[in-house]
Amino acid sequence: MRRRQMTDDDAGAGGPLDDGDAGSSAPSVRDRAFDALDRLVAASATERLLISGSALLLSIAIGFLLILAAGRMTSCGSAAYSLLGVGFCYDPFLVYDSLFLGAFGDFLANPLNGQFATTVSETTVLVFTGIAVAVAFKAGVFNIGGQGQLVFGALASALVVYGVSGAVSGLVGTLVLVSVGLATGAFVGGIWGAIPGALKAYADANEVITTIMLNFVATSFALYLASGPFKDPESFANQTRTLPEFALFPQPLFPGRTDASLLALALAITVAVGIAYLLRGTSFGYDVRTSGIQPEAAEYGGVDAARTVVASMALSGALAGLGGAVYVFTIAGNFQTGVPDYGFDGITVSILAGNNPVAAIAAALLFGVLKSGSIVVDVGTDVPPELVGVLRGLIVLFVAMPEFFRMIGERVDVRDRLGGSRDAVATDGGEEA
Amino acid sequence: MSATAAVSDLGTRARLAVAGAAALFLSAGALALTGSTDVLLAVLALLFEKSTLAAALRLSVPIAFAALGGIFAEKSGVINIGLEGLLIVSAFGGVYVTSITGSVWLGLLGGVAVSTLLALLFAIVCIEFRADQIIAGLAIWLIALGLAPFASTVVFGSTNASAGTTFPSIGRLLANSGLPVVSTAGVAALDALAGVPFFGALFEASPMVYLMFVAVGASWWTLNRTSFGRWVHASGENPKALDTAGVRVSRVRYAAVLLSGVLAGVGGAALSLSLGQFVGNGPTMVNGKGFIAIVTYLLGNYNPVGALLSTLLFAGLDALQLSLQGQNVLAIPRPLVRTIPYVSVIVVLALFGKTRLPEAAGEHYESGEE
Amino acid sequence: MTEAVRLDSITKRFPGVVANDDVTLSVERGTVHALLGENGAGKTTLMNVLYGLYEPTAGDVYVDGDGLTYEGGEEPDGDGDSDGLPRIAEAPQRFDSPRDAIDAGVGMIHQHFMLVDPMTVAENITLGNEPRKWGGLAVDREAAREAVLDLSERYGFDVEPDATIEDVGVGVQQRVEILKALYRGAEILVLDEPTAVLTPQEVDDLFEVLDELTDAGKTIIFITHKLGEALEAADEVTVLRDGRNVGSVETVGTTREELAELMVGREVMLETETPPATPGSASLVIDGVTARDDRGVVAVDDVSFAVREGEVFGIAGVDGNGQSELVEVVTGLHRPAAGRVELDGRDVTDASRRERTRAGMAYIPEDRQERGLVMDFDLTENGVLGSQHDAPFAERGRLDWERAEDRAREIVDEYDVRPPDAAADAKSLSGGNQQKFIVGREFARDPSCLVASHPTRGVDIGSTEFIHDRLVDLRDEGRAVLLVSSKLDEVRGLSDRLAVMYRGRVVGVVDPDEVTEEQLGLMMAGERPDPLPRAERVGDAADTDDRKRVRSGVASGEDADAEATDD
Amino acid sequence: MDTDRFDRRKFVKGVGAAGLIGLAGCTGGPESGGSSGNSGGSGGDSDSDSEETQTQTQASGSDTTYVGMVYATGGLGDGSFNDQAQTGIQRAAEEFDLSYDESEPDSVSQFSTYQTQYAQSTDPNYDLVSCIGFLQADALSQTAPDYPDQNFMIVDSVVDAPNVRSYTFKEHEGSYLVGQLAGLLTTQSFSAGGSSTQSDSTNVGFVGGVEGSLIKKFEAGYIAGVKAASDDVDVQSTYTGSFSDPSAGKEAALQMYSSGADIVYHAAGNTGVGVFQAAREEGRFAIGVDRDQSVTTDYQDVILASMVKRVDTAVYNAAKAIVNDSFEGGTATTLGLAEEGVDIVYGTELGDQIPEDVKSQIASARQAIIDGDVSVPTEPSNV
Repeated sequence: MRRRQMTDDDAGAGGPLDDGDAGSSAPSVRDRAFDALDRLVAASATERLLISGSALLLSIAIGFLLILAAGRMTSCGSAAYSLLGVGFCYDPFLVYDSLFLGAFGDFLANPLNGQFATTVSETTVLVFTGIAVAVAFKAGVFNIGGQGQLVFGALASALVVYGVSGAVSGLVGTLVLVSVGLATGAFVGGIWGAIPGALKAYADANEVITTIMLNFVATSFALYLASGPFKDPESFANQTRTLPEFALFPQPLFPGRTDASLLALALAITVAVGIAYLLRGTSFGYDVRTSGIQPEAAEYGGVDAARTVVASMALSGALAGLGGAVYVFTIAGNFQTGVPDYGFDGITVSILAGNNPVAAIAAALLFGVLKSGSIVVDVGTDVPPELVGVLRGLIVLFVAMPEFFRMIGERVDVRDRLGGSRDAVATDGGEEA
Repeated sequence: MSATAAVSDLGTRARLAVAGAAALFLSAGALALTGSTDVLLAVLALLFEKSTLAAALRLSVPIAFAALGGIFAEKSGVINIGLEGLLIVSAFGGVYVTSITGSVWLGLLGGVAVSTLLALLFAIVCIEFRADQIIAGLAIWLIALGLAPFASTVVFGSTNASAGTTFPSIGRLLANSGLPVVSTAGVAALDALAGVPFFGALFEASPMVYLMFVAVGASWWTLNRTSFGRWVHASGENPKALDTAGVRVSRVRYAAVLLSGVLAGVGGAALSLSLGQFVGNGPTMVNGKGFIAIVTYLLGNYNPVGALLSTLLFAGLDALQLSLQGQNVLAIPRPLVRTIPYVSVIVVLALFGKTRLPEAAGEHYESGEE
Repeated sequence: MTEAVRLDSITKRFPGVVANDDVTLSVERGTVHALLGENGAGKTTLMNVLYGLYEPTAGDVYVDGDGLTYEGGEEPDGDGDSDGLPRIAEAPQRFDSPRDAIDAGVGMIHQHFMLVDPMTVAENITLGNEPRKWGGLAVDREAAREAVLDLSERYGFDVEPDATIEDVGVGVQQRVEILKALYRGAEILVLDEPTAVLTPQEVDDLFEVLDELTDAGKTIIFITHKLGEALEAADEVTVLRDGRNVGSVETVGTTREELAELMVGREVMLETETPPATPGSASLVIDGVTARDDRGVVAVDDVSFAVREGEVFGIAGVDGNGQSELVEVVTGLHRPAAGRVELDGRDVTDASRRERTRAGMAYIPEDRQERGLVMDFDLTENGVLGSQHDAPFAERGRLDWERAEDRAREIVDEYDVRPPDAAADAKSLSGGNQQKFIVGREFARDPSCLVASHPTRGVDIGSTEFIHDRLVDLRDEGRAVLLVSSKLDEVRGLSDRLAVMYRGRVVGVVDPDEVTEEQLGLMMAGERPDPLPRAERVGDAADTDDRKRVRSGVASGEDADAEATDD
Repeated sequence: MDTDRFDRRKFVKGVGAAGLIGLAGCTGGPESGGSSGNSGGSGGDSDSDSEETQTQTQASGSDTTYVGMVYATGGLGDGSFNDQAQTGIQRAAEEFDLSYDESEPDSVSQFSTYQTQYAQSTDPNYDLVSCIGFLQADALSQTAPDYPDQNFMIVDSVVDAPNVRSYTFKEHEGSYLVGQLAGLLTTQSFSAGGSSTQSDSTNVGFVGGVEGSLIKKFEAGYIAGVKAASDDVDVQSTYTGSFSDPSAGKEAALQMYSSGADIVYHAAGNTGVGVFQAAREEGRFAIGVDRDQSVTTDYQDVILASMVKRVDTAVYNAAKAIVNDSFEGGTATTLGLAEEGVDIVYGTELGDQIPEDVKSQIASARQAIIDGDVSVPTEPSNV
């Protein structure tokens, strides 16, 4: 266990150095050591941000090269971009311009433009799946099953709301239906999430595998329901009946759009902040975090490990299911098979956010921009939009290796002159996962 | 030979036996729900069709190779959850190189090369830069998921690509081998053996199926009988013991992860080149096979032979699922029939979840670290 | 005599810490040299430098290493060497890795054995130097077996080459480690705290082995913090303090006191004095507890005793004889296979950790960094651990962080935790300070019963004394204390009654003031010396007529089997 | 043309390899002054893309017609549906002063964004947005009213808006004909190209992609055709659950062949390639879908015939109408056998060897459907 290094008996920091009369230069050395550690601790949040930012920049830089390389591999009439006298078929600046600015549309002229609406709606769902994954991560469980939980949440809420929608109407109807729908989505997603939780807690089944398998099962099952018993008879598509307009999330600010709701985004942000509070400010959250980073200590502290795993997976599934319900009430308007990979994207969101629910809002915005922008890239340039997928992978890769950035940082770090080893610096490495 | 010795490892054998029984029991239970012994008999008949075994063998190839790769990496202490990604890039690489050179064998090498390169990246990130292995593996998957269709679009103009050719059959290989006796006698013998019910499938399989058997045997030998295998084992169980014994842990881990790249590369290229096609839409043609591979080697308790058997179990269920649909044996909607292999995996995992991971799996090791 | 090892002005720095400060050390060939010092004095670091695990910041290493290496599979040529008069290297050597050190003839037996548990003895011994056949395509397992049998015969070891490491005892594992080094042609053997996990008898065996080895011309350096062992086994002792060499002395003509002073840097009281106890009624009752460990092996075998209010009940024994499992059963971390645990008259056998904490049980765990503290949490958060659902910190599921911070500050002040900062992460504290914080937190529960498991393991002397004093204070307040420690001095000094565990059973309960070290040693090896200096029976001291007191009397050494069934 | 294209693709790929090794290599990249670049396209789109690239840089203002293509989620290179649509727009681009941009959404929820992107684009200003696939219907029924001045077309579904031209097809009718072909051939001894039917079994198969009403039309027509040929023929149906899983397609088909099927028809996009592969390995036959797959794939030795669905005609006609200013928004056309929207096309290699009496029976069935004498079901359960 590398976290023990700093205090290991012979690594030097313990023992006699605490003795008042050690009499050598040790106290000052020790003080400096603590100073350095203090700074490190204080810096960890900033550092996290720096690492995420650097990961993003580095990925963009590699993507830049990739675009150039792709531009050499294809052929075209005239160079779209030239560098050092070499022509390239794709212009990386144009691509990034389309990707990042395209996602905001003509924001200055009309902040409520359609492309920005897409960005908002994608971001909203990603906040939910992002915090879903983050909650599980915090409890030390890796929930790859967000997709399945989202699919079931979406399907259930679409069905239930359609079933109830005959009974109510108008603004009251909207209130009732949206709340019922959200509750249903959360409930069903929660159940579906609790299954791998229980399998892990009571049968020791690796959750990475069970959640992946359950994704396949959920997708197939949803296909069966949406193509069979609950199929919209009017449509060729495997989908449930379209929900009436009043059953959808109100979208006061995007006239003419049914898919983007700032209210839904506000709900997502509220939930994210709420989850952050839950984790930090409640006994349950304390249990979750403790069992996530140090299960033995949690057990010592009276945390019921099995129950916490199940509870946090249920919560995680509920959040993903909530995301599914929001997807239905904003983007889709019904349940249709072929739900986009929000669940998987949630993993990247959570990783980029360092599993912090509030930071997940920013990370979700980034991936919302990427998703929305990739469409602009596809339409506006010749560069295959799969590029965005590569960027996503690279970002995750770099975020996974904070040590890389620390090592770069160390090169210019004076503190390091004190000693030659990087062991001590690593003590807070990989704390979350 | 090696197989018998390996299976004599009681733990593994018992696990697999019970796992197989459980899968059968599960299927039987599902059938009981539909309420007919005719159905049960029909299913059993299908299960012992030669074509089911043939399909299981073919479907096993990419999974088994990836699983072998996963065993090496994880036994050495590096959990390689990026197998899926390695399969994806090698599936594309195989098609790409084949389409340039016109040779599937060069294509196979190309797929292996691409996959090994990506595995190298993974190894550097995990070993040199102490990345969290799970997240890095996930990143490898995501990168491959973007990169392969990206490259395919750049080179072929679409996320789907055709190699134009596929692996020759083993019979053709023999016939073209240029060895007069071998080619004629071999082909005749194969033809005769292929006529055997059920097991005949073993004698008319793709060369990749035979390569899979060879790879399983070789992997078993490497892990259990060579120094390198010992080192891999020690590196995953107690890296410090290996380090203090004078073997560089990081080198062993590099070798093991690269080996996982090579093996997964064979699997991925075999997948695409047996069809002459790369399909890069959505989850790509690999479609979770890398993750299934992880399940199979966990179930096989890190034993290559065990992994092969559990791969065959899964692939067999998948093959069975397809024939159940075709022959309309079950009165269950088709999308649900398709979930049989996945549900079985979950049940089996729940029953035998207690896989003992190598002690140091997932942990970074650096020489000199206390 | 020739020099086998010379370390010249070694300095080793870690970020912010100097672990070795200009240490010079010279070891004669064919002798046993003890490296003595407290925990954290830099002994292991120094030896890791010698073994190539660490690169020294400054200083040179010289090792007598000519012609010592040989390829795996061949026989070692240890015996003949003394005539060849190998000389110490002229130029300083540079060991970049253990491999270099091994090649130079240095072998190291670490405190935590460097063995691969699921592999066999022979596989472990030959690891990294496997004899091969078929052009390297296979390990020659027969040759490996032969080599191992050969070696163990030569040095009078008794090991079974095909046994799996996890199935053999600690003593055997240690021999395997030594064989591993010998197999690699080690002329110089470094043993890091080799006796920590051994019974006194096993220690004697080890020392005999060391004699055999030096007779065969090997050089031994052994690291210890135990004065007695250094004096007994070594020819020469070098004392390290604060990373510096404070003196080397021949064992002939030196005294314990002299060495102790060198070690600690001031005169120390080797004995803790405790005022007599005034025990009350039984608080914690262990009744016929049997428990299995994770592998299903019986680790605690029908143990019964009672801890009374106002007494420290000590449990001594070599590590791994069931103490850990017993403590976990008592504290609710481990479910017993049979038996009952009662706390203040209440059956808590099936109670969870949380319920036991609420019922007044505090627990200082054996491993502070795994269990006792969440290393990535700050002290405020750690101060809540175990009480996160209870008043005053929690109210209807909400945590009151202000109160938590106040509590952490109180602990920090009262227990002199440094740095005095409730916002510091637990991992940034030294081991002693971490332990003090845990002690403070558990005491702040105002427990009726405290279970303390190795409360001073790896803790510096100052903190140890402090923690000892607090334990006695708690006892004097009339609380029950169950103390488990493998440090004999500690349990003897603090306990009012002392039980010795061996292989999951309580061998006997004795009066720590009466019992001799030799008797304890025998008990720790599973034997019952006669006559046994019994502790007073609980039934005699406190009110009579209570079933469980009779039972605890049973545990104190009378005919356990006859009465244990009487329920 | 074909060989020429192939060579250049080889060249481009070789360049790609070079590009991977050394980015700054002097090969590939922009060709000086040339207009024959090829930024992609598997189906002979040699020139169009580069023109389109120029479109991006030139100011609009000429009379060029711009078309935005939003493909179905299977993406290009599926060898059937999307590629067929692409053929149509390529033909239009060759014949008219027309330029187009292509996009391949990968999920249903993206359709509306893609449609909107084209609709609101001003550089260039798209004259027509072609929406390929019924899954776009919901999105389009919301997008179209928002952009009343933008012309849209949709294939495989009807969107009721004045600016949308809808085309649907009677896939079941065409499938009926290939079903009859399969039914007739399996009952006799037939061999062609290295494949033959098994004389002792009368058994055919159908491999579908994802279950859905559209694919079921193929299945229903096919089964009806088979049964019309002979009541004794069994039809096995399997869905792989994916349009892009050729290995599942191959396994499904192999299962069918080994259990006696002689001919397998697929409506599974890329998954279908596996069906052809299986047919070749087993020495049996297959039937292609959407386009003449004996031309567009390398499996002419096993493809008896294909059920073509003239998505290309629909796309071409709509584009042509825009060019000629005769676009009729708000109308829906259903293209069946009578309208030549669907048909059976015999394989280039095997077609000649199919007995004439079989062909004439199929021809008369075709006529019967056109005349309304035979009504083909659209649901497998109604067969």
